[in-house]
Amino acid sequence: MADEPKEKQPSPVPAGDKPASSPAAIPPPKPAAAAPTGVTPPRPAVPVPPKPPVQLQTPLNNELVGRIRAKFGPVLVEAIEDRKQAILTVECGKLAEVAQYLRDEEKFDLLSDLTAVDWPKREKRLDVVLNLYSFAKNERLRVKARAADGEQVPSVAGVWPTANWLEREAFDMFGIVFTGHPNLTRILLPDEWQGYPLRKDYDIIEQDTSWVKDNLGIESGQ
Amino acid sequence: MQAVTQATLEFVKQYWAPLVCGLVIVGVLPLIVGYVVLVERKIMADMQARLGPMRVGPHGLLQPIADAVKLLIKEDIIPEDADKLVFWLAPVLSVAAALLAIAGLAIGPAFQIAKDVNIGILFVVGVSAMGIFGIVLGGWASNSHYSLIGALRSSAQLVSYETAAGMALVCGLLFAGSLNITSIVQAQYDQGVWFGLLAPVAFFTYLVASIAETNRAPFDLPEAESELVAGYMTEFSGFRWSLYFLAEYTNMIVVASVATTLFLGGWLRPFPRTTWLSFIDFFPPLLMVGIGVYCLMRTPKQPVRVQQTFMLAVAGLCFAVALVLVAPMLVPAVKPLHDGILGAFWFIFKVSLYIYFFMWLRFTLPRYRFDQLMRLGWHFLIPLSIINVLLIGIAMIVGTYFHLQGWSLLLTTSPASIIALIIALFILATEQKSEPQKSSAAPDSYA
Amino acid sequence: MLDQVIFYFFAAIAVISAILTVTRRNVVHSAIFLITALLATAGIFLQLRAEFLFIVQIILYVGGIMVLFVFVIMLVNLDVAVRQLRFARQKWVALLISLALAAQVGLMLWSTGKMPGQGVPVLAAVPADKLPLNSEAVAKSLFETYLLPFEIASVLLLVAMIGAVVMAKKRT
Amino acid sequence: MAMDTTTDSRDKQQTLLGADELVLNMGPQHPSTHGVLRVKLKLDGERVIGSECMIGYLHRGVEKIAEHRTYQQFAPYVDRMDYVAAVSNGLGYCEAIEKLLMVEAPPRAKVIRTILTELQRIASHLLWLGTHALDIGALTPLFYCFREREEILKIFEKYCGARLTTHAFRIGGLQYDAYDTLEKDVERFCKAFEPRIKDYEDLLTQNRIWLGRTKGVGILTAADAIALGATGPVLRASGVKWDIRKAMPYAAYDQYKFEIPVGSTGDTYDRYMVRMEEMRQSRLICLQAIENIPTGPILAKVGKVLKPPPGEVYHAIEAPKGELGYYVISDGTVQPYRVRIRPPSFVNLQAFDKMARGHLVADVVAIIGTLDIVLGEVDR
Repeated sequence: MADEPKEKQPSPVPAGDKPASSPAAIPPPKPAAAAPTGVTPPRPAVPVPPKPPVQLQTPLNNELVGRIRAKFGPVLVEAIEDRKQAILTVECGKLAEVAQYLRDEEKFDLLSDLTAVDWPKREKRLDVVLNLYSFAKNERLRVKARAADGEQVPSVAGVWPTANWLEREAFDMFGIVFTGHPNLTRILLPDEWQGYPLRKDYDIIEQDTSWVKDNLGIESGQ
Repeated sequence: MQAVTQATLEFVKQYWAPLVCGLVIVGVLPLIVGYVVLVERKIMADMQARLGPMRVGPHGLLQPIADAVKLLIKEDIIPEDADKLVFWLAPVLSVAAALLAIAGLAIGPAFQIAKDVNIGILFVVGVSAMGIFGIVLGGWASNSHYSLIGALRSSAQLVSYETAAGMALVCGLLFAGSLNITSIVQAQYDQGVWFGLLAPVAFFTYLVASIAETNRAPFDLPEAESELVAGYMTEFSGFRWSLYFLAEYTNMIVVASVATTLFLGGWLRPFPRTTWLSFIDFFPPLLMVGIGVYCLMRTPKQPVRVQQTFMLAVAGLCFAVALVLVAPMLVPAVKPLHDGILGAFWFIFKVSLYIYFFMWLRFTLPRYRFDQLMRLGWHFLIPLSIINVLLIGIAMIVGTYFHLQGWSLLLTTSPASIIALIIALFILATEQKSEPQKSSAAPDSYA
Repeated sequence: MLDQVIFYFFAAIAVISAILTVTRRNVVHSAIFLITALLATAGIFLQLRAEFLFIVQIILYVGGIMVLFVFVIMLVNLDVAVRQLRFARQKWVALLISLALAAQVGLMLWSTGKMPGQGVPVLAAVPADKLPLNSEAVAKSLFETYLLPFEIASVLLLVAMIGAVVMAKKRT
Repeated sequence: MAMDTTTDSRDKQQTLLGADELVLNMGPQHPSTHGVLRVKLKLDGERVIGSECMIGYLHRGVEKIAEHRTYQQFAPYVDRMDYVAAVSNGLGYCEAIEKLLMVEAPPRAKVIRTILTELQRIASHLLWLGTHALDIGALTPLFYCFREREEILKIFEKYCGARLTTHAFRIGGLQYDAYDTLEKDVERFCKAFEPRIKDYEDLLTQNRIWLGRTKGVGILTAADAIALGATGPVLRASGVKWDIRKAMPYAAYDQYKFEIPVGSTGDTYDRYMVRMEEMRQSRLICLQAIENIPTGPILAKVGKVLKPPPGEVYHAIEAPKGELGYYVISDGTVQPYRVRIRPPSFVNLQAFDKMARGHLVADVVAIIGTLDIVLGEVDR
């Protein structure tokens, strides 16, 4: 897990230096290749570097980050700020421990959302994203964990019961396996469905034709 | 062979009148029920700030007929795993019981099929209670969970509330001293006061219990559509479903008639023995004239010629009824029919008011939950009705001791009612005191 | 004549449905036939101008007891009941008892015919309007002639009722 | 017997009079599951001893669609999620993208957005009230509620031509300016609405049956509500005074005075009272807002082609049903890289099992109603 964003992370990796070199220039190539649909009208790769003097993703170094770093050390892979939002990236295997700490010690008692993002070009292609909220501090925090395809992610359903369905949805749509989840089954799609629709390599008109044929008795749902 | 013909002849000679009446009931009651439903929809629409059926006939006056045709030509669906025989039998049973009960009723002194039946009111109550089999068996035969739960609820509910209703009837019968319907009304005439006034608690108990017995809101749990889809009727459609519907509304008419007979003075006009109030006799024809005039006023506003004619016809009908109602008072030749005609009017009028009250409740109140319904029945209504019977009995003994008659009987019965109410409220208060413990236990049952 | 036709009509219904009650495999069907049998009996009461008994039969047996019967039956797993063999052990006992019963009734009927004045008293046909009012007659015999047995029975029922309540309370 | 058809096979071994554990399937075509929710209830008699919600019957893959549309093209899609509160959905989406673009809507747009969103909140709560009351057996409030909702929809229609799926806002502000009599219409509605709320309350609030059906039913403690992620009126009824409009003001909410109603026990009755009070507060916000609608432009300078700088944003608003969050990732192209929608109904529905256990089937209906879910949003 030590190897972090191999190359394409939309943020400057170094924790200390402020003026990172061309941060926005890096991300575009990956999604362009990720969506093979051909629906994308403009080729984004060429015209992107729009000379943004404003650094949107800046390293974050506030007290909270300090405390987490002190407690977990290298588990905290990265801490950045994007448009005034705090974003922490933690090591995938330690997600549950960090979550427990954040809930108990830092009072992030509401798990607003748990979802995932697919970055197919990256070595660890999946991001598990937790959006937390603290009633006490009136503050939001985003925690991310990067997981390779098929890698097991510890479930946070024991920390926030609300993660139960949200993790099921992430499993349903991205195929992320959460260990320790009480009932990890598909939630929105039929149980027998093949494939994970929100992955970037799942085309928008793609579907599980055999399921459609078996269960609906028609050739195609399109 | 000859014996058979003779027996048949004898049978026909003895029973032709009831037979004809029976046929008339079977033929006309569906129509009446259809119009009761229309009236209900109209009242509902009025209470809910809308118009209700407006399309078929002027102001939807032909809607029941259209509905009936629709129901008759609908596809008849029998679920595959249903018990065919019972599925067929159940709605018929429901309707048969309801229609049979009508036979015991008296719509005015002149219109009664089973005349002077010794057991009068008991017959009506007993026979109409048989309708429950239609519900239970229908729910069971459908082979569906919703139906079954609806049927179970229904039978439990009917059995529970029948006790309270029976006790309430006993109060009225204590005053009447007879089960015969004519004698009951006659007793109210002799006393000069309705039994509903002498025993208001019993009347109230019967009112509540009769709503529960007819499965009407707020006690319509057997067919609570938001929980059980349509309860025992879920799997029924078309004609079978309409039979259940017919039974339900007939039952409404039956309980309303029983209540009217026993508590509201039957076919007597208000204050039957107060002669200076005899002008009340002119109320029925005036009411009909009023409705007729209203129809006339609305006639030009109808958009289509057919609807105008129809409206005129309705107005004409109202005037004709008014004529019939006024005739016994003006034309000496038909004077003997006075009681019969006006009695029928008053009876129907009171029954309509009673049913209107049912509808009013339905559109106002939310639905009880099943356990609450049972608690209300067993913990409140039944004790109340039993205590009330005891107290009314004592009041009557005291009344006879002091030779109290008519309105003066109120001297003894009203304290009895008040005591019964106080005891009932006391029961209710202790109920509520013990309730918090229950609700606090509820969260613990979360697992 | 008409009375006889009606009597045999009801009697036939009663007997046939009684037989069907015990022979049907489906418990609910049995219950329906039992209801029919009870109704036919009620009809015979009515034909005997015992209106009060007629309505009591309907209210108590049909409207009360049978409703509870059906209620319980519906909660029972029917498939099990269908699979179970009927008349398993009681067959011979039942046959014996019914034979004994039939013999008794037959003997009674036979002796009535033989020796007038003994056995079942046969009521002379009384015109309907001369009969005392039925419910009043029942009330008189219950509350005057047989007051003590009636009260004893009431107390017994009360005890049973309280017992049932106590037992139901204990469970919860 | 009938029960046997869907019970577990082990019931077969039960004795003749054994109390069966009944599995009752409610929905997806049940009249009171508010759409295509399917609930499997495990019953002991009529008591619920377990439940499972089966959702997804209305799944349309909205999040996938978003990745293949431009930012503007996707805006109408969000209206189809919570279709009884389309304006709120649109507001959340537009503000999220604005945050991503780092632009801000002009003040006039903000105020008009606030007015319309609050009207939408009233409309959504009205629909909830009507159907909830209908579930509990009160027929009449439904029609009264629809009567008032109709007035709101008429205002929407006048404003943007649509009644339900309005697509009222644009990224960066508004497409249409307020029509001439908007203030007057809103004011008239608000004036008429006050006595109407009283009508509903007369019918229900003190009604013994209503109290019996809602008090102590579906209790959700504050701790449970937070742990289960419940937001909106469901959370507030449990006693947590948290409203995103106050906590993290968006649109023009920081300019107006309003209260956050909270309940105490977190039962169905409290949720009812909270929503009723919220309607009153929304009405007050509308009245304050129409007092002074600033003049000026209605659309910020955003350009025809939106290419937000790379990065990500999570923006949540207080939709009628709870926290409606949009988590949008941009990769610098015209299409979002990922749009995640945090639907309040979906998360709130998760509390259903906790609330329903130990209650009767009739309460299940009340609990589904009190959660105020919209399946379009649950399934997306």
